[in-house]
Amino acid sequence: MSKLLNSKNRRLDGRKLDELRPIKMKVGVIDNANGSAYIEFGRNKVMAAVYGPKDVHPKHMMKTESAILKCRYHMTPFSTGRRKNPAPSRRETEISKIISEALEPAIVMTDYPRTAIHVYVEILQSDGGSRCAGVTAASLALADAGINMRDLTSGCAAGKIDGKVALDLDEVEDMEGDADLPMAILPNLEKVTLLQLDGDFSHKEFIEALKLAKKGCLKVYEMQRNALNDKYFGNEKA
Amino acid sequence: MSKLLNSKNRRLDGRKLDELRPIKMKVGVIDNANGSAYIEFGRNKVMAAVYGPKDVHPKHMMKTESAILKCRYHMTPFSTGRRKNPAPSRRETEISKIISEALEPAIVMTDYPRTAIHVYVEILQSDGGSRCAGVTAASLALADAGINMRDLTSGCAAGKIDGKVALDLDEVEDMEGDADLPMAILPNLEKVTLLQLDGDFSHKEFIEALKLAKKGCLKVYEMQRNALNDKYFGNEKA
Amino acid sequence: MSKLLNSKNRRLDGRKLDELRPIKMKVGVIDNANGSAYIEFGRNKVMAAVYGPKDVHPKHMMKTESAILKCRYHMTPFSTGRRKNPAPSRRETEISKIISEALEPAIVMTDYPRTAIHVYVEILQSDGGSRCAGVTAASLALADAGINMRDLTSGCAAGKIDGKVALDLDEVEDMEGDADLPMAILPNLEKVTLLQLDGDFSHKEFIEALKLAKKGCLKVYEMQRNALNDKYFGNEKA
Amino acid sequence: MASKKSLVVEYLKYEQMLKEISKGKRIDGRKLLETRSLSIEPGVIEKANGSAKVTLGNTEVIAGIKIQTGVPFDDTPDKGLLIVTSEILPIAASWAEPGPPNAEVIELARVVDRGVRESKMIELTDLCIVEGKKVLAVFVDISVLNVDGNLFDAASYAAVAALLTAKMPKYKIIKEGEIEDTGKQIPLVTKLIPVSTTMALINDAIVVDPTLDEETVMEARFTITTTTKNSICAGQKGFPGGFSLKQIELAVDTALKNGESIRKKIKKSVELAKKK
Amino acid sequence: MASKKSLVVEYLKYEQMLKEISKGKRIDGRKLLETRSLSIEPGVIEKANGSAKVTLGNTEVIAGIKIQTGVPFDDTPDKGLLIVTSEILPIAASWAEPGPPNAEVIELARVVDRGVRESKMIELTDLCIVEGKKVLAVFVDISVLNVDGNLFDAASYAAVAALLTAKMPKYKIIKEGEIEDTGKQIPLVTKLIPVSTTMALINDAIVVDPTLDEETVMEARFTITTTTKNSICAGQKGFPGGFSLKQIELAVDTALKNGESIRKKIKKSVELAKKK
Amino acid sequence: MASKKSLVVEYLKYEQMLKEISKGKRIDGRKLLETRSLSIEPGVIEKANGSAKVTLGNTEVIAGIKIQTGVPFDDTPDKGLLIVTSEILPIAASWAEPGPPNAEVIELARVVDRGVRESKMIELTDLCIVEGKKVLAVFVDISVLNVDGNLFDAASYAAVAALLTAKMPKYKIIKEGEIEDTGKQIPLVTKLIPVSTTMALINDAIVVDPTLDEETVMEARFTITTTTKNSICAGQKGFPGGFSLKQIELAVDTALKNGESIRKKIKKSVELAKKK
Repeated sequence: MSKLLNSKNRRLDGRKLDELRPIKMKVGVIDNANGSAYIEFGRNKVMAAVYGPKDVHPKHMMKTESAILKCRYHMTPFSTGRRKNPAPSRRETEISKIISEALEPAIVMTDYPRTAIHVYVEILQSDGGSRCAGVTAASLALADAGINMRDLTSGCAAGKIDGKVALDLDEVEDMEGDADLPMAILPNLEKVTLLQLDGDFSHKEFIEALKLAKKGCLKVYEMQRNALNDKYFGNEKA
Repeated sequence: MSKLLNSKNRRLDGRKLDELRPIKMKVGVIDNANGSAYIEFGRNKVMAAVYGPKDVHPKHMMKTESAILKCRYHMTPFSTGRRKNPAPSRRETEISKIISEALEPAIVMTDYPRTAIHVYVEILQSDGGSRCAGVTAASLALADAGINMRDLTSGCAAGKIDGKVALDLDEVEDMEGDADLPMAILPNLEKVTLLQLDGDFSHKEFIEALKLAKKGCLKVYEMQRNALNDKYFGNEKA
Repeated sequence: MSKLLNSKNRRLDGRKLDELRPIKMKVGVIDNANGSAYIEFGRNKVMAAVYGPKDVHPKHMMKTESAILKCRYHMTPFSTGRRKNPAPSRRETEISKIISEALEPAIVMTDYPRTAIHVYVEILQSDGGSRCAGVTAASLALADAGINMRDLTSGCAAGKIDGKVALDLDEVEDMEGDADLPMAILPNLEKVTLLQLDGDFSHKEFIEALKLAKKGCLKVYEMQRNALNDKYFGNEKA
Repeated sequence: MASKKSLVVEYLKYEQMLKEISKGKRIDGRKLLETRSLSIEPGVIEKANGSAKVTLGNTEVIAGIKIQTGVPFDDTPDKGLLIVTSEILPIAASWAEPGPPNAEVIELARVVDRGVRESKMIELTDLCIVEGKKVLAVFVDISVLNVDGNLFDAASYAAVAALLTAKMPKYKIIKEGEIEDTGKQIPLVTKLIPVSTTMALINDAIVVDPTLDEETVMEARFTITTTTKNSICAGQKGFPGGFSLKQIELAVDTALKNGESIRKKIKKSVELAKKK
Repeated sequence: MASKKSLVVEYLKYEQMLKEISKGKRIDGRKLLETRSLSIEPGVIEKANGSAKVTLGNTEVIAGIKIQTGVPFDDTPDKGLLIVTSEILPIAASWAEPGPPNAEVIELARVVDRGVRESKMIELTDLCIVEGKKVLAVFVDISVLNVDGNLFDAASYAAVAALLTAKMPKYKIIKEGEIEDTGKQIPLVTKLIPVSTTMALINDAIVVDPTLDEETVMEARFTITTTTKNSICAGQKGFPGGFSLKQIELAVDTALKNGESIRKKIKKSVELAKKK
Repeated sequence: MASKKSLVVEYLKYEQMLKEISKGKRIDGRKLLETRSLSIEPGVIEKANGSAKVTLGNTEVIAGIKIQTGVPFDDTPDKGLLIVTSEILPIAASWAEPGPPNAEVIELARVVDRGVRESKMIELTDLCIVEGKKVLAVFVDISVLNVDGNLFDAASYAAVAALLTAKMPKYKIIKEGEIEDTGKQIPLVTKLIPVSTTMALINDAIVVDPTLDEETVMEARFTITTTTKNSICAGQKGFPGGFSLKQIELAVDTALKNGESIRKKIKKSVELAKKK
């Protein structure tokens, strides 16, 4: 019987059920990029960069009334437990798509007609929750690139381990646990723009997890604001 | 010693040497397509659809004096005994080419300059003779799409089993038999537009098989006409 | 202990340390090509052909002030000890690049603006030193195509076997030896345009090998001149 | 997109669609949370280990099952393999191009896969023959024959009905490491029945089982797969729009309710097919 | 297509070609059913297990054979493998691009393969080493060096001559499942010699061994492979035109006759090569 | 190329760069044979078997090591595998496109590979577990994070530092042919330390460790990898220009000297990392 919680409902790494892993964020980390950010979300290490708005290739993908968003979520071969084959996996293709769809509603796409905005998310190390860390980093990179945005996109998962709803599962909890619910929201517009689910939730647990994930996203949003302030207004915290 | 014929020259499924398998044809089966048809040729189940005439991509393939014909013969992964790998096989590439070349002489290509006509043949279940079933279905789909045609293309194979020339081999007969001669003709123009051969024929047997295959094609042609009449003039047979 | 030299410093095939393998060259061997050449360099058998100057595809690769050079070094599946997989290998991609870069400085690229010059090197049989044989054949093919050139490119390797610096290693010497230094030069411009190295050289040995390789290249250059004379001035040697 | 209609007609239709939805109705006469007519026909591909053709409105899909021996993954030596692929056949729509699957098609296969896998419909340890060496691989290959919206649900129902009627080869172990196909076929053991429900967000309203026309104007999509009237096993939000928490709660309620009704239809079609 | 000629010259030549053919002649002086000069040189690639260079008019082709161990297919555990590939090397024509083979090149390889395979020239069961585990794989790789029409026949003759002179490694079984290369080479056993004859339909006439110019104007192509003066083992019609039954009968007669004559040439070249 | 600068500024900078170099200086203040600031940080990816991040001026690279079991090549049954790959991540430059590696990136991986392999830094026979059946495969995967010239050296230093700190799984043989992972990690044994030095030829002068701006105007590039102050193990000339013999001799002298100094830095960073 897997035991991810001790008698006091503490998790293997000592966290409470509603506690996030330690998170670090830094904006402006890639010299060549128009915007970039680095996040550590527990042991996840993620770099995101934005290039653009720039010309669209191939031409027929250009939209006359708005920008197009091209997003790639990619794992380096050394980022996973077993080495990841460098060829793009179906999983990466799917996550690229949903991250793109989670970011787009936050961007004022019509401000950049006939252009492409390229968002690249690189997972340098993954440990459960890399898509939420990735979408969060990507949103910071977009802001850093000076792209007009209505809101940030802030990501965080909730899940279920040993029968209890818990925030921000790590890899072991994701593998051995009961369910996972990765989510991302636009905190001010109050919209859920990324939502996936796998595992086994009762109706009640699902609602509980949904609300817990939202709380997590809001905490992540605070940290995103701090990270942007750190870069643009220099109020670095020691 | 394989025994595909009994003492009365009856085949494993009870057919006589010059007998076709049961054949069903239906025109107009894909709602979105410009033309379509479904055929059961024994246990072969084949769907064909036509899209076009439409714009040519990439542009440099466009012909100023006639249409171009693009044809794909494709087997679904579940259509074969062992699962077919979804990647296109060399066999499918070759058959796509010869089906295209069997259909083209029946089409008035010069009536559609600067356009492409797309013909798709999908093998849902294969059981020997799927290329002949496919070319037959494709020709019906072209007619259903209202493409100007000089003739239909009607396909049927002959072969050799247990030393005897026979019509329309099924999969077991093809594998265990001596030779196969898939063919398609333009019945009114009296042209052979598809012809392949593998196995072992004497000169005499070859000529015999050729003539038998032609008879099969003519029967298939009759059924094609009936199927078109069924759709366009409603004389459904019970 | 591998023994590539006998007591008199003779190599397995009887050559002295500074001796080339037997070399044959013939210019003008592919009827369709604008220029072509065939070389046997020991057991290496190499064919090279040039097509162009011709239109550039895709267009965006075109240079308005000069030609572009496209070079492919390719091994036929039967050219190697074990069969070579027909898919292009990373090794072939690298060698294509360095051969292209070894040829380009000899060509008056600005004489052919907005065009592409295609150079194809086909290794029909390889036996150590095929890149040097390839670049040598390619240079002859360029000359045969009438492309304006400042110089020929002449290739030859030196190496180290059983601790001694030696000219023009064959496959066994390359595999069992200590080091290899493939090189190509522009003999009149006195430039090294191809240089690679692998193995173990002391500083002194490296300088020695460098000079020996140069000597080899100059001998190859003489043979290139003869081969061109043979074709264009008919002084065939019996 | 359907190819035979003029752009003006299309535009007028979209106007009409949005107007109707704002009044709680749909242009094909359905209510917002109503699905289209559904027909499920298992057994259409006799040579496959299992198969089903699903017609959902004008959307048509075939799923075929092949069960063959394979090698387990290093980290799950006692588990069989489940591989789900999908292709929008080029016969299915004018814009469907042959070739390697694009992101939309990969997502389709992965969402169907997630529903089947996470429901634990199939116990993968049941598919082990020789631990670490030989297992059964269950291939679920989905071919879309005609596209008129909501491929996710049509593909999912076809896959599930095909699995419920699937048979697998029976192997026996002769001696250590060597196995033999007995030539017999036994039913694939299945447990819960996962049912997906896909909803579109149009003009701030949730509509169930969207048509292609509705998908063309939807802002976002949400698919929820349930296994019982109180259990959810998979979910997937798509398209560049967002849902409020309230809308997500409505969607889940709807999926649990619709799931029960579709589950009955699937069971019925499977029972009918087994009687034949 | 040859690259060095102007379009006007090409056009005039085609006119001339059609005129000559209507008079039963060809512009290179051949009769309709006459082949070009043929040279077959086995053994050109010493390091291969077998090889041959064929020159047919200006068309030049090399085939190389490699024979290596491999794993048999599940459904033919006692049979070796025959794998035929072809490439039109980019040195061979201005329009030949490097890259994965297109449909024309795949057809070329498959028609050569069919001729060899269906003739039963090689008994695949001879290539089995350990049933179900280890067999010999015979790779026939065809490289086209210069294109001037009728690649099918040139490639086929090169493949056949290379196989007739091929040697294969001799393996012995040490203990169950383990084999050892003895280092010895023994001749590949071959039986019948398949010979293909390719014909073009131009202006309703059949011409044998078409040049590239003739292929540019032909309406249809037909290749027939024979194994004796009375046996046919393979056939392939190509190009978007059609033959009458009469024309097919003429083609078969021609192929049987031409086959006998080419078969002698192949045998002679192989005998010469073996004496060396 | 850096994307944020106007063409005119670029052009003026190039003029300036050439002028400075003709005076024996460089626009970033370095001398011709001087390298940029170098930082080496091993252990940045804790879950890898080894890793290092290298910053060389503004160029940033991470190398990660994974060591897993694999199958040896037929012709080297007693040797483990070394596989080096590289990718210029699309975050690293505006022109870096995702997708299969192009010739430049393949060359980068192969030159790093050659340095490591030819230095015999790793004894591949140490990686054999069961001869002919099971060996360890050492994957060195290089990800470029930011491009500002001289990727060859940055990638090489990252790969070498990652290997020097790598640990590998310890296997034991249970019975013939069957192995078991003990769960323990032991250090990868390494010997000599290969150090590459890359030089650019600009205006007939050799400059060490070129920036991206310098690479944009260089005529040729030369990389030399040394293992001691008197041993050279690998070399690679690139770009369409040529060197005189004199220049090559200068380059080799420089590489041997620079190699010693970089080798010390690598050793120091590795020792520091091991103490942590």
